[in-house]
Amino acid sequence: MAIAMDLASVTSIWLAALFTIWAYSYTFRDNVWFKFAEHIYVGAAAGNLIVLGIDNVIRYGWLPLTKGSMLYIVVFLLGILLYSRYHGKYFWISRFPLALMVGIGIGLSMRSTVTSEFIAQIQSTVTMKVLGVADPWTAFSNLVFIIITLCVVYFFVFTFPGIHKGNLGIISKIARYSMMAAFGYSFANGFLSRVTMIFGRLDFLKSQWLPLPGAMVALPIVLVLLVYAMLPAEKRPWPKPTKSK
Amino acid sequence: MSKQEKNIWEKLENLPREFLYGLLLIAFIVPMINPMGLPLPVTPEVKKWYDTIEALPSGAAIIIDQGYSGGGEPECGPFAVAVYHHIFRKGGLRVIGVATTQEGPLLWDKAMAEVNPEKYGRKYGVDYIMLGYFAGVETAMAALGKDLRALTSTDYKGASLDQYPVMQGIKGATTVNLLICYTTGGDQSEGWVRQWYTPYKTPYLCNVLALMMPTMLPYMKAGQIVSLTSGAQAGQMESLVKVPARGIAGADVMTFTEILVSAFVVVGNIAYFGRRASKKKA
Amino acid sequence: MLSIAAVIVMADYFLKIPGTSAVVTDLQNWGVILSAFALGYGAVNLFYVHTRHISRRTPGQWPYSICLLVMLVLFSVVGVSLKYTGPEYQWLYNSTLFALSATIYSSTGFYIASGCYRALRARNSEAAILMIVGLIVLLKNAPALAVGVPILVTMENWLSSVPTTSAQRGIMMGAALGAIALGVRTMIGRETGFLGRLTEAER
Amino acid sequence: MLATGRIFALGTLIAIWIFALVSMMMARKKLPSFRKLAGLDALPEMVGRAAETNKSVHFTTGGGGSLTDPVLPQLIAAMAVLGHVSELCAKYGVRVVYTVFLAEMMPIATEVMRAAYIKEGKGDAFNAEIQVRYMSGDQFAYSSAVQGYAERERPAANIMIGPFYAESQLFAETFFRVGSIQLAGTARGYQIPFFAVVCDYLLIAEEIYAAGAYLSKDPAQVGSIRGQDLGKALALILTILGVLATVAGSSIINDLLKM
Repeated sequence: MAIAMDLASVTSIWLAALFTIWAYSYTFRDNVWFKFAEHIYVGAAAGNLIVLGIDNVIRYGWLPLTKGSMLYIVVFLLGILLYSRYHGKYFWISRFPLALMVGIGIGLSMRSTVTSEFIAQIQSTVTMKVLGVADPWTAFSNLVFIIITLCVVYFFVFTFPGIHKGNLGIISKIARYSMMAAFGYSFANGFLSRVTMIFGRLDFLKSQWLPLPGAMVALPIVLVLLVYAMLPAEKRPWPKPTKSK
Repeated sequence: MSKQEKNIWEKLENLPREFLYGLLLIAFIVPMINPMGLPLPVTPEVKKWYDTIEALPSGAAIIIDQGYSGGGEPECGPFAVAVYHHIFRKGGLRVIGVATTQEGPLLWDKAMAEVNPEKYGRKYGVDYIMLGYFAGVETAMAALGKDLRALTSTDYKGASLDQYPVMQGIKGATTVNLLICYTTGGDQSEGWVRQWYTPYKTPYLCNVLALMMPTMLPYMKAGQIVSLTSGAQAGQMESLVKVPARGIAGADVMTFTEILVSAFVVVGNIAYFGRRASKKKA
Repeated sequence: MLSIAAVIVMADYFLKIPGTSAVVTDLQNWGVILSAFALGYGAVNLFYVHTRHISRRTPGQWPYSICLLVMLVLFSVVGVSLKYTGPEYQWLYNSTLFALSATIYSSTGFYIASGCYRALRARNSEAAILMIVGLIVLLKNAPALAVGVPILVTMENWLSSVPTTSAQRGIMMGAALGAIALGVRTMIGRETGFLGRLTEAER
Repeated sequence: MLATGRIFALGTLIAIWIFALVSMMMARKKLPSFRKLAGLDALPEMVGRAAETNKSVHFTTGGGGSLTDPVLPQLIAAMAVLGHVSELCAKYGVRVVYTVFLAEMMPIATEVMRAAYIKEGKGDAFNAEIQVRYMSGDQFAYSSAVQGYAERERPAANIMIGPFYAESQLFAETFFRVGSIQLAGTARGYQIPFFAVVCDYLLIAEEIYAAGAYLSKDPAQVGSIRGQDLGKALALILTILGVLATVAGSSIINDLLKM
């Protein structure tokens, strides 16, 4: 990393490094540095969304319109109608574009859920072989698989409360236990993903920021300031007239 | 509850989070400063991924979905970078980048800066290209499969596709030999199966977050995905490609932190039962 | 309007009527455009709230509000005038947004760790299952440990492919039915609180 | 005319529609009984606690999705719960705050909440500016803003229903940290575990869609839930028949599903 870098990359790394440290600080305790980073983030994100939003409008609305799809005038009108909400009397007009959006969403949701989350799931369950498999362990696993799937579906039956009582209660019990196993699995597995992510950030600090001139000096200063900011006002060695809230 | 009443078990049960997080940070930092090169086995899936690319004929076109978000870069990025190294070093392959997340093109630039294809003598427009972001996830995938030129006539910087030799003869899924997707979203990883594998049978390599593995495994079992890997396996890919980077360095960290958190679980339970036992005595 | 859009989108998928697929592509583009327009709501709201904080000098808040608005304006101006694929925007993105979103995303790791400590406890039989499965997975995910103790890998594979996948499948099938029934309710205007009820009341 | 490979799916969809519509009509005559959902029964207690401690109630639908996305139904389901929570809060004089991720949810949520306040006769007590707060349209910017909000306002209760993504882990721990009592529910399979481990009350997947019906006891809605149950019966029967057919060496059910 001894290559001389231009000023732009250096400042970029410094900023990114500081924001990284401040953003992590919240996990320990809320403090003013985090609050600063949080507001920078929200502002930047809002700006970013505006930029991407304008890009989307141009790409998916303006270009087709200039290519002659006159129907797209309607959508621009609808988009503007969204803002009728701010009008005292005609605010209800904004429901039309909203209804259109909801309609598209409902349509997409119905068509994709019924195939991929319902039929396809039944299909791959019924093709599991319980007999005629060479390996008895696989056969057993498949059987367990099918039983658990059936039990969990059964567990969600709402309007026939009788079927969860008495001897049939065992089905709900199996369902609950296997769901707990599934949750335990995913919860613990989730940690692995995050480890690689935290590592990525720490590695950035270590191999990109710290080698820069001055960073080794800045790190302790930044950390001390952070700890100071985390202390409750009355415990601070040096009083400061900031009030929270 | 007064302070005297709090016995050691209760204190242990409610360790302050700052203390736990401090331990966790130490578990990150120690192996980072002091890499010990703990063994890192290469799993069959990663090997299969490597072999699939190795087996591609010269001139083959690969479509790559840079489908992760900025937040997921630390996990998906290292694996993607290792694969780019592999592709560009092997040579003779055409890389067509697309993005199903809005940040994709920006992250593609980031990955390219890290890989530096020029180092292997590969040029933009000749060996690789980025077409840009396509909104609508599955609709976009379907449209790309049918005829990508109907969807866009320019690359992500707005230059016409016709001037680039890499795009010659590329129309849709039928003219592409391999599909790769790096993603942090289930909509993407499953969408490509539905929109590309199902209709066109394009061989599909997929790299997801570790926590998405259980949901995605059935697709690999059914043969719809050639190789499914998680970002946490980047170290293995790096050791196969022989470009050690973030992934290998991260492997030691994984061992340390996972064992530490296992210890958290064990200690938490000991404290819980210890307190129950001491309560019974009292 | 709502139901018509929904029916068109579904018809395109299930029936082969010439022309519908073009209409649906258009509709989906419309969705993207309308969402982009709706983003304006958010921007307007942020602007309104924070300019007020600044003009009223809300203690402990107004300096932050200035930062927020400065960033908002900076990003939009640079992004729109210099194109968001340009190097200037890339610089802005890498120094702030990227660093912050990657960090906040990864900080979930800390929360999962403390969650493991506090919540994975064998309080009853259900919690015990959760805890044991979690522990096996944690241990297996330590690469060096998995090499030494291969049984962990076998156990983890089984847990992943049998109970986890099957339970998730059951949950998914139920959820699919729930989503469909809710769609029906919305289409015929019987879902409380979503557009339908209010129009009636105000009429 | 019909797209091959999707005929059976269309048939199933129509069957579920018919189940739902017929059950809705039948429910007008006799309301079906309902299994208990502990999470929803706890709502009055949660709001009550907020009233005692003079703190607010926080509501969120998560940091993802959009109105034109297949996750939309989860947002609609969340709005039904928000309406009910707002009614409770209006009754007890508790402030409920909905932190908004999707800008297009703002007008919808505002109307839902205002209607709830009006229904309780406290229309004047509703302040959209404070109670419907747009945070950010970026997933993690939204998360960090909500975390900041949690730390500074320390709500007594936190209700999270909707399509959640990775922010679920952040929120569950953060609100635990500030001492909120939590009810969480999502139909996104990846995120349910994080809620299950940390939160006090949990709604699993389909339970969030049924929440509106459970709370409102509206015959039409409860009826459609009965329709869902019939759909489940269909799923169970198909699966069992299919498994038996596979055991017997026939692929008849599988072929049927592939139609």
